[in-house]
Amino acid sequence: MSYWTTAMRIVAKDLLSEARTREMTNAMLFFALLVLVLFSFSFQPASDEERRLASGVLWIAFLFAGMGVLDRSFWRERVNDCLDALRLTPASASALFVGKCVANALFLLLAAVILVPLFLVFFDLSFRGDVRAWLLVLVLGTWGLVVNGTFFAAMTTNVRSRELLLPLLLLPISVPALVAVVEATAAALLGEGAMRVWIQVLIAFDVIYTTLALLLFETVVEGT
Amino acid sequence: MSYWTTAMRIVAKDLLSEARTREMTNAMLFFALLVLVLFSFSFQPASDEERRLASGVLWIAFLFAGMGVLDRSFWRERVNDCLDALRLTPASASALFVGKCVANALFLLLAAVILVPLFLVFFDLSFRGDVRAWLLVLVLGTWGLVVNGTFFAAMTTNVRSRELLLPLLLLPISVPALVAVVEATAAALLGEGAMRVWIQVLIAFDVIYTTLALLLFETVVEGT
Amino acid sequence: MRTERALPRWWFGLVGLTAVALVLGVLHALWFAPTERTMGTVQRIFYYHVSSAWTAFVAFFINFLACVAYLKARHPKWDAVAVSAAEVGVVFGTVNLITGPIWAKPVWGIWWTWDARLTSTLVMWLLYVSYLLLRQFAAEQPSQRIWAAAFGIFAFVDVPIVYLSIRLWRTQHPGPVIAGGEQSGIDPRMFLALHVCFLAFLLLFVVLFSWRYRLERQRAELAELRARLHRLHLERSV
Amino acid sequence: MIEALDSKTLIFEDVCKTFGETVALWQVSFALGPGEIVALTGGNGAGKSTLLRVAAFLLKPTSGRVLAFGQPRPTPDVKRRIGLLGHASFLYEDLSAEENLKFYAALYALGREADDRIARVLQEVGAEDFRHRPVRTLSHGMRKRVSLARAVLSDPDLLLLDEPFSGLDVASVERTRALMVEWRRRGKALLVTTHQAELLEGLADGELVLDRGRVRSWRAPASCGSAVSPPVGERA
Amino acid sequence: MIEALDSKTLIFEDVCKTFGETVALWQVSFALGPGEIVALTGGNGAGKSTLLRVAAFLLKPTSGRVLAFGQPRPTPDVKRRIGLLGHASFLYEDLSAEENLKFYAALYALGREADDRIARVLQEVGAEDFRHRPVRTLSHGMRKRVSLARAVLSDPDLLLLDEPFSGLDVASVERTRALMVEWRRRGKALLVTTHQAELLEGLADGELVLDRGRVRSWRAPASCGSAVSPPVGERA
Ligand code: HEM
Ligand SMILES: Nc1ncnc2c1ncn2[C@@H]1O[C@H](COP(=O)(O)OP(=O)(O)OP(=O)(O)O)[C@@H](O)[C@H]1O
Ligand SMILES: Nc1ncnc2c1ncn2[C@@H]1O[C@H](COP(=O)(O)OP(=O)(O)OP(=O)(O)O)[C@@H](O)[C@H]1O
Ligand SMILES: [Mg+2]
Ligand SMILES: [Mg+2]
Repeated sequence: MSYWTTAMRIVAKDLLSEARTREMTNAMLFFALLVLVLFSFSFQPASDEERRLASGVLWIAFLFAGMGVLDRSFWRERVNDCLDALRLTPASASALFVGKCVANALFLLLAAVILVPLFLVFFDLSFRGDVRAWLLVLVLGTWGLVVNGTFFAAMTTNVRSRELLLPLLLLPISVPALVAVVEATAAALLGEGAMRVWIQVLIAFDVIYTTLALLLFETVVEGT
Repeated sequence: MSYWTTAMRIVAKDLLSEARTREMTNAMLFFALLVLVLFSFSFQPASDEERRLASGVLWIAFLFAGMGVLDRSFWRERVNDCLDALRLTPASASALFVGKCVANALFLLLAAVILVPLFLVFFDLSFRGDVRAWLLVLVLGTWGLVVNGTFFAAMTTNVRSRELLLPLLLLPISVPALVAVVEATAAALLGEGAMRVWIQVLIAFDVIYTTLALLLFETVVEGT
Repeated sequence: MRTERALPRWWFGLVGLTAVALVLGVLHALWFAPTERTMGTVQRIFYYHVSSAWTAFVAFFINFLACVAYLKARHPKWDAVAVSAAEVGVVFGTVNLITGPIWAKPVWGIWWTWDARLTSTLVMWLLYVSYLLLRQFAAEQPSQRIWAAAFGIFAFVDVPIVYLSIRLWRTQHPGPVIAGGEQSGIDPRMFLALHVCFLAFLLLFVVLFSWRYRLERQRAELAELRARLHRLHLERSV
Repeated sequence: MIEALDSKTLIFEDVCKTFGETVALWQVSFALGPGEIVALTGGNGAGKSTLLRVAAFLLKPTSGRVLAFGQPRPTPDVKRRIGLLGHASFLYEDLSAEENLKFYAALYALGREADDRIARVLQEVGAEDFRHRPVRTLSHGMRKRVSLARAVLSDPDLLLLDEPFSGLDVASVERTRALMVEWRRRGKALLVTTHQAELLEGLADGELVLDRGRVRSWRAPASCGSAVSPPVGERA
Repeated sequence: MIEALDSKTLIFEDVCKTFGETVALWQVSFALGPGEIVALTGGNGAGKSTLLRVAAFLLKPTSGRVLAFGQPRPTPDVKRRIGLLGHASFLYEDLSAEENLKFYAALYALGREADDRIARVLQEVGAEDFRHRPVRTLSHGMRKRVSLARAVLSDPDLLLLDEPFSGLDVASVERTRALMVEWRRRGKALLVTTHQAELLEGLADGELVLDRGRVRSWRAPASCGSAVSPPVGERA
């Protein structure tokens, strides 16, 4: 069985579990609604300054959803010690890693599909900039977050205080990507400012960390 | 053993578990940092309009932390079916409920203690209005959210699609409280507008829903 | 594995040398260098501000190399190098982060702003604090060192960003004055003062680093002895 | 017959429990009195655990009636008198064995006797040595012992034990059997499931055999053999 | 002696495993060859499960050496040849028995023979009837059967079974014992823990008894009794 097939089996399994319980999808829907309701009281973006802020709000909602996804993603493997069972199989650790990343990225993109249109409609926003470039930003940003998140989540699964450790590691690492996506989104909403440079930052970020993660994953997981 | 002692044992047990793992405290610290970093790029509240907005941002961060607290709070009881064991004991369901509420409220207030100062310092905000009145708002608001959240979380623990149900029920119910806390916080930050009326709304909200929850809790849980 | 009990003589010589260099640095920074035209005396913090940043860069670079070496060789000494460098690096990073705002308040009128340089510096500092915390939290895990090494490599990605941030983006923070191209450049006496300070800080780094490294090795030795003792104890009780 | 039923600790009358399509219990009737041990046996998925959960009022039967201590509903007093050992351990992983018991003792309102009871049950199940270790570090059998301690903490009069021997080592099994004898002597009613019938031989007074949710056979405890109408399985 | 060791499936040399202060395994040495069934017994907390997890390379020993199929590290090929049944079920609750097995079959790279293998192991453990039900609705013993099916899915040559009989009904226990005989015939090495020694009587070729992490006694399988040095417990 090839590397990719293994990865895709992981993705299929996670999607199937999700289809059964719909845990994540619903949690995300909730987040989206919550953010919308809360902000609609105090926030009707009229000025450009406030549109910039909307981009921050959007990404914060997105990130919270993301943390939920990562959390649940590894919960699923911890119930009944399934993670141990995965380690028993001959499947390459990095294929498992890629599978988990892809599944998590899909869930996050799903979150985006729910969140973004709601945001645009409720806050009367529209993309004055390049929408397709922004979609690229979305995908690149999601991948960047997911690669690091999955790596560290896997690394810390068995640490006692992992709930602390995961964000401690993940947050500072992700800051460049976060800045880039927020700035790029602001640029897309306002139709001014450079998206190009932020896309380059994101590409660099993704390439560097994906490479590092693939190189180091086996070592880190087998070390136990 | 009196009603209150039972409730306090629940609180003590949750605090002890938390002291062992520090899961929630850390998750909250993380949320606080995340919100700060994300907003700091696009948000430097200068105008009063933006200060109003800061109150929304603060409460959204707070609410996310709160959802985490509620989620984990019942996870703890679901592992090894401990919730079943609680239902086996003669302790009154409503004492269990009060205990859970108090524990959750304490965790949320802890989140506030972390979040609020960071917010004030990093965004260069200060209370122009009555701080003590605002603290009252904080406590009342927290209680209002927690009472409903705990009620519905307990009610839906064994429902398959609880992840969907919980927010669906919780969100619309909480809207009055949310409006009140956001408006009261804006008033406290700006030093203008009436906090009094919002405090009254919150008191009414808390009294009504606490009474309802206490009256109905036993019925709802025993129904299974 | 047997560490020297007493500190080696060269180390004390190094401490003396460092002391001299630090005094020279103070003299240069406060005395020999000219006062800057627009900013006045506050500008003299510049020498410490920049030297500490550069020393931190050096420390983090050593940490990076040691992390790679550890993953390759799996020898605990590389891990000891890595943790020592990171810890001392965080100390110098802290000096940079403290002197920055002290300078900023009188010059910019605010303590802090979120431009690329300041943010990336803060993030770099946070990363290495996280690195140290990771070691602490995972202390009982068998793969603690491997994880730390992996994270060290992940973290180092931010260091070049800090350095390049004033070159890539428009920042509130002043652009490069050393090796910055055509329009940059400073008075030669300032240049000299800066380099004396930097040298003094580098020496200080070596002193602290070697001390910390020794401590780490001794700790490992102690742990090994403890384990052996525990074993003997168990063998008795069989 | 009415009088006899009145003195019973647990009575099932035509109890059915279905989960969607799955029939877990079908028209189950039997009764259990004080000082009696009834073995509940049957293959995997026969409905034993479901029956115990219904008896403990954790599950409501789809139809039929359950009476514990004469009550159809779990009043606080009834709850105090029922002890359930289930497949799940009912323990908080982050707390130590003793902390778990202290917590439950408070919920059972044991008050001042709590510490004595805890010390006693820990000693009875042989969990004293590891009372201070967090449950998450205990071995399978160690947890099982602590679970058992929790089930009998409130000194209940009706004990519902779901495979109490599985996972226990030989010494613990013997200790547990001795405990059962002791409990019976003290007038408690025991309903015990197990797949190791030999362990209950000479111990159980009656036996209820389930087969895919139906009562295959019901041997009532000798003292009151005719108290209950014959089970459906035999009528059919 | 060297040659004899070469042919062994699993070799433990002076293996110690400690968790902080707790000693789970202390200087454990033994060897297991193809076609041999070794019973691993001992009280609760003796270290049996820990030993199996070390043998499966899930835990690294604190000191000492473990060789499976001559390899000190879990290469993909070694992993494919080891099957572990643990206390935890290793199953995804939301997926059905069959979906679980399909998923693991993919990870074991069973390729085209996957469906046959799955059908076969499901039939062997007697889990065909509920193959399509989500694991979360299965009874305790039903899950255990599916777990066993998962453990033997890749037709491993070294089987590490942690209390395979507990929770199974009488018929399943017999079926499982028959399976063990069959596996031995096919040259597989089995290391089986249980607290029901009688179930392995006449089946096990050797026996390893642990006592608080130490080897209390080691009866090597008859065919190669002298191949391994006597265990520490006997030397002392
Ligand atoms: C407020 C927080 C500050 C932080 C975190 C900070 C951080 C740093 C760092 C990391 C460096 C060394 C990197 C390099 O050489 O490229 C640096 C250099 C420097 N800083 Fe700051 N700084 C701060 C504030 C200031 C202020 C207020 C000033 C002056 C107005 C200033 C002026 C300089 C100068 C002139 C350099 C040398 C640049 C070069 O030639 O490369 N910094 N700073
Ligand atoms: N929550 C549930 N949802 C759906 N079906 C269930 C549920 N709980 C039990 N069942 C089904 O009810 C039947 C009886 O299950 P039960 O757990 O009572 O069996 P058991 O006799 O205890 O078996 P075992 O010996 O394996 O423990 C089984 O078919 C099981 O799958
Ligand atoms: N993760 C862990 N952390 C701390 N201690 C542990 C851990 N796992 C096992 N132990 C301890 O190691 C010892 C051996 O445990 P193990 O689970 O191997 O026992 P066992 O022989 O399988 O017992 P049982 O028959 O109860 O299953 C016990 O004292 C146990 O508490
Ligand atoms: Mg059962
Ligand atoms: Mg075990």
